[in-house]
Amino acid sequence: MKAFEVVTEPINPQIYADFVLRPEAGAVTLFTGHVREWTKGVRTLYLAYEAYVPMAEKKLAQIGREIEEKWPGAQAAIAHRIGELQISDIAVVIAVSSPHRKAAYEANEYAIERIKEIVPIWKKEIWEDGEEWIGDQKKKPEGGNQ
Amino acid sequence: MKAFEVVTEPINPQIYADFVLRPEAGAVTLFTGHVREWTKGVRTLYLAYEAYVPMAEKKLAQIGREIEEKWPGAQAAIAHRIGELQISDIAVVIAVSSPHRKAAYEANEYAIERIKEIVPIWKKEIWEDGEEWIGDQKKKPEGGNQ
Amino acid sequence: MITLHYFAGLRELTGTSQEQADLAGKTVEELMEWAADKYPGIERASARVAINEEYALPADVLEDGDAAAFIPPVSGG
Amino acid sequence: MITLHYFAGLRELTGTSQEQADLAGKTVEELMEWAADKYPGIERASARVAINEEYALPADVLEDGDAAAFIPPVSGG
Repeated sequence: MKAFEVVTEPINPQIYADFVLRPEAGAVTLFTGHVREWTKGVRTLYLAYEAYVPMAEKKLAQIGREIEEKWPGAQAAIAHRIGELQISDIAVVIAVSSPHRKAAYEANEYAIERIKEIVPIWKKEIWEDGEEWIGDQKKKPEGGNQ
Repeated sequence: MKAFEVVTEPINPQIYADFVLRPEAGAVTLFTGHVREWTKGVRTLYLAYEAYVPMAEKKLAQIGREIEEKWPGAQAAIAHRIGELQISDIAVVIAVSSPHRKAAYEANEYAIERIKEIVPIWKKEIWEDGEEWIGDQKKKPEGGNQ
Repeated sequence: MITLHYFAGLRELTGTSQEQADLAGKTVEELMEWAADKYPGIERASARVAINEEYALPADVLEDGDAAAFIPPVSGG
Repeated sequence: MITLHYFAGLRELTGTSQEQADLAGKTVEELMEWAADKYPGIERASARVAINEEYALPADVLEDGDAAAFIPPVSGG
């Protein structure tokens, strides 16, 4: 594994939590974003994710550096899966360790916000009666998924 | 496993994340609190946790109900380990699933705050030159561990 | 009879984790006074009392068969 | 030559994920105009342009051998 990576196989979140654990860490937060069956009353059959892989991995690593600067002592690992994902599959995992828990929560939430801003990954939702590339979620009321 | 439990063996956090995962969950947050080697310049050798087990499990379950009331759609599972724990061992795990990520982060942080308020579990820190039961952490500057 | 439980530092202070005492009919406040007589210092531990695994108020009355626990400030997590 | 990359909805709009074009010396803004001529509608996709895997500004100039990518609004996570 790499600390910041785009993968095509199912994600095992524990390896990212283990990666960031250190003797000085009192807290580890692990976020997993899953394919949800229902979004705003529409039933999702499955999702397809596409990425500009080399740039996406660079941007994930950039988010990791931003976290280390904003929360000294915090350390992150992030992976995003691409390809076809079924209901409940993990699309993204974010692990953050920190001496104290507050930073671990804050930095983890920061990471998912930044992923949705700068990382070149795109989601297509496939429903019973159609499909659509999802973009610009931040402009929609209620936000996007999760 | 039980959704809210006090255990004596090493904690496998993934089983609690798996427990709360459901098709309607778009987000799972998993917090693990670990034994940290250094606290305020003092080196911890190991910790010993003690609990009033039946009451502690009731209080953990109460926190779970509070979360379901405050964040409709959220679901939690919590375990706390007691006995002797070594550096980096998991003392507590909190898993929260939710349709949307904001609730999963907030409810998870709420759970650890409430654990430190109402759950009858006590920590003894063992250092190179002594030991002490830790209590009333919230009144100390800088808060307690993590 | 009432079963009394002591934890953590209070277990070390009292030298016991559990004992029986004839305190049925007493209030939680009276239980505290009884404990302070028997175990000087316990009144300074900022302990709360739980009856049958639920936090109790000073005016709550102990009934025969109850379990009462002295809960020093918790430090889990 | 410049290598151009198209993703997601833009890949479907252009019908290609990658192509070569003689755009060295052009700015990102001129690249956008070129793309809008060739693929009508691409200008309404709110796409950003990345050069060599880093977001670029409209005035940035393409150099021979660069990789330029059209990045529609991202939706990872």
